[in-house]
Amino acid sequence: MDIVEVKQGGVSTFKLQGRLDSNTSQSFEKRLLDAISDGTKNVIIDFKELDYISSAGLRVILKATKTLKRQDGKIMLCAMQDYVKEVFEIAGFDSFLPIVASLDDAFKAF
Amino acid sequence: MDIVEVKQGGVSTFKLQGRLDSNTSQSFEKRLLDAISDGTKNVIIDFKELDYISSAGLRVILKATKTLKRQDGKIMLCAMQDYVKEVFEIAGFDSFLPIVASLDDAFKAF
Amino acid sequence: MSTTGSVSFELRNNLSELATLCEKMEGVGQTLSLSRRCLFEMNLALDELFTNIISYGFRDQSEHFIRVHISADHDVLTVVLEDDGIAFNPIDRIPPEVPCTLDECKVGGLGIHLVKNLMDEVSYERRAGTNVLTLKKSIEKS
Amino acid sequence: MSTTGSVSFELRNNLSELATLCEKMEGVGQTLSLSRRCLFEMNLALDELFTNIISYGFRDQSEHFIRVHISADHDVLTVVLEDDGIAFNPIDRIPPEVPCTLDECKVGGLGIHLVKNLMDEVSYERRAGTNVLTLKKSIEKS
Ligand SMILES: Nc1ncnc2c1ncn2[C@@H]1O[C@H](COP(=O)(O)OP(=O)(O)O)[C@@H](O)[C@H]1O
Ligand SMILES: Nc1ncnc2c1ncn2[C@@H]1O[C@H](COP(=O)(O)OP(=O)(O)O)[C@@H](O)[C@H]1O
Repeated sequence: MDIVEVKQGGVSTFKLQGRLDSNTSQSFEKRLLDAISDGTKNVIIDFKELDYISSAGLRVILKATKTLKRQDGKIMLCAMQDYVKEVFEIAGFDSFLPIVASLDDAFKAF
Repeated sequence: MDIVEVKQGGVSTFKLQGRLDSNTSQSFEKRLLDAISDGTKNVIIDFKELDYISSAGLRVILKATKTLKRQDGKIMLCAMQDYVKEVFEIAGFDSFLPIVASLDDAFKAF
Repeated sequence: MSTTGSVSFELRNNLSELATLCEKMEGVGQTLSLSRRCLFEMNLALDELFTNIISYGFRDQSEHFIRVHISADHDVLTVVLEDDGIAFNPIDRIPPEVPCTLDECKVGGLGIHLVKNLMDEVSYERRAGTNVLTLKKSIEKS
Repeated sequence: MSTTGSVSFELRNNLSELATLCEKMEGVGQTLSLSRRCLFEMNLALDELFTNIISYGFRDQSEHFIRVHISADHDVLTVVLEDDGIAFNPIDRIPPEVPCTLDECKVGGLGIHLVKNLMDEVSYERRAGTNVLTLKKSIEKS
């Protein structure tokens, strides 16, 4: 998996590419938690080019969301393929995680 | 299949891309025979990006070679994948068709 | 005119074998003309189960083989997973509460829940020291 | 640890179905981890036979189905092609003279020659109005 990280106007965007599974989730977790401990409060995760996610990926996003909440931060998820979104729905994560259609929509939320 | 035709120093080079099979051999045949009837005497066929050839493809090359010979022209084939070359060998075409390793080598033959 | 077929292979109990599983499933998907969504859902279910077997199934350090058998017939895809790990019936697991709030939501425990929701049918049998898990899913053609 | 499996499907007697054949074979190749060369040779042999059946096999204008059955076992790939065209045994064909000079070389007549050379074994049977051609080839793993 490739992760492209962009900081802009107080928001850190992580563009995910490829597969977020048990082989790749640890490096993503590190990148996310490093950014948060460096002071990032506003996070966007861009799923546009993510082809695959497993529960190992959900776990990382849940952890980051909990950590951000404790620091009064905010997370937005955007541009998911329909079958990736389905995974969030089955997990019930869509009830507390804001999932929007596009990166633009995600930026507007901050 | 894509065919890129380049004329340079009295030599016409046909770079083949993709599959040369019964669905695509007719358009290649037309391109080749058109060039020959326009006066082209020296032809290189560059196989570098050709992934697939069937007997329909061999047939076109044989026809063009016969036509060229009648007009004292010359054909060179170059840069074949090993399994494409094998097809020419099984057909016995390597005994009368010059097959060289690179486009450079083919140019030098004229 | 449907394509019917089956394939069997074994994976070592190593996470690197996820790539092999994925590669073979892509081949199956292409041969059967599965939709991207259907292939994704199959891959996800197998990934979760395979990862669990590797993570929780074995108490020793030796190499084990997980057998995968996939068959397609009458628009139903059937996958049988066999492992010689400790007896474990995933169907018995109580599902996590869904939907939940962020504070209630516990980290983990989602794998089996996903499998049950993505597959049309899941059945389990312990047979001569082997966990035999059978998954069924109707094929949506792309 | 070898992958075993089989797949069956039907193709219509239309040249456009070559793309379907190729797509399915790519899937088979990926699932079985065939080498590029091995996959190419299988594709070529099937292409030649399929094209011949379409070109020469049917005297009417109706739609026909050509049945393809592929199986892999013990490092041998077996393909069975069945068609209800006119009885034709390709094994009986006298092969073209190879190698030849340009002038001796006739345009055409290479398809069956390629098939025989690319496969390890070819056998033919006429069974109840159907041509049944069986090809065998040992699998080189990539
Ligand atoms: N193959 C298995 N063998 C033994 N225990 C298992 C197996 N698979 C799952 N489990 C148990 O079931 C639990 C739930 O699994 P799962 O729903 O995949 O979530 P997670 O792996 O995140 O805990 C695991 O934590 C483990 O205790
Ligand atoms: N399925 C078939 N049914 C009837 N005749 C066939 C069939 N396949 C091949 N033939 C005959 O065998 C000949 C040789 O076939 P082949 O070696 O593929 O070369 P080509 O198709 O270029 O002639 C064909 O020209 C045709 O007369």
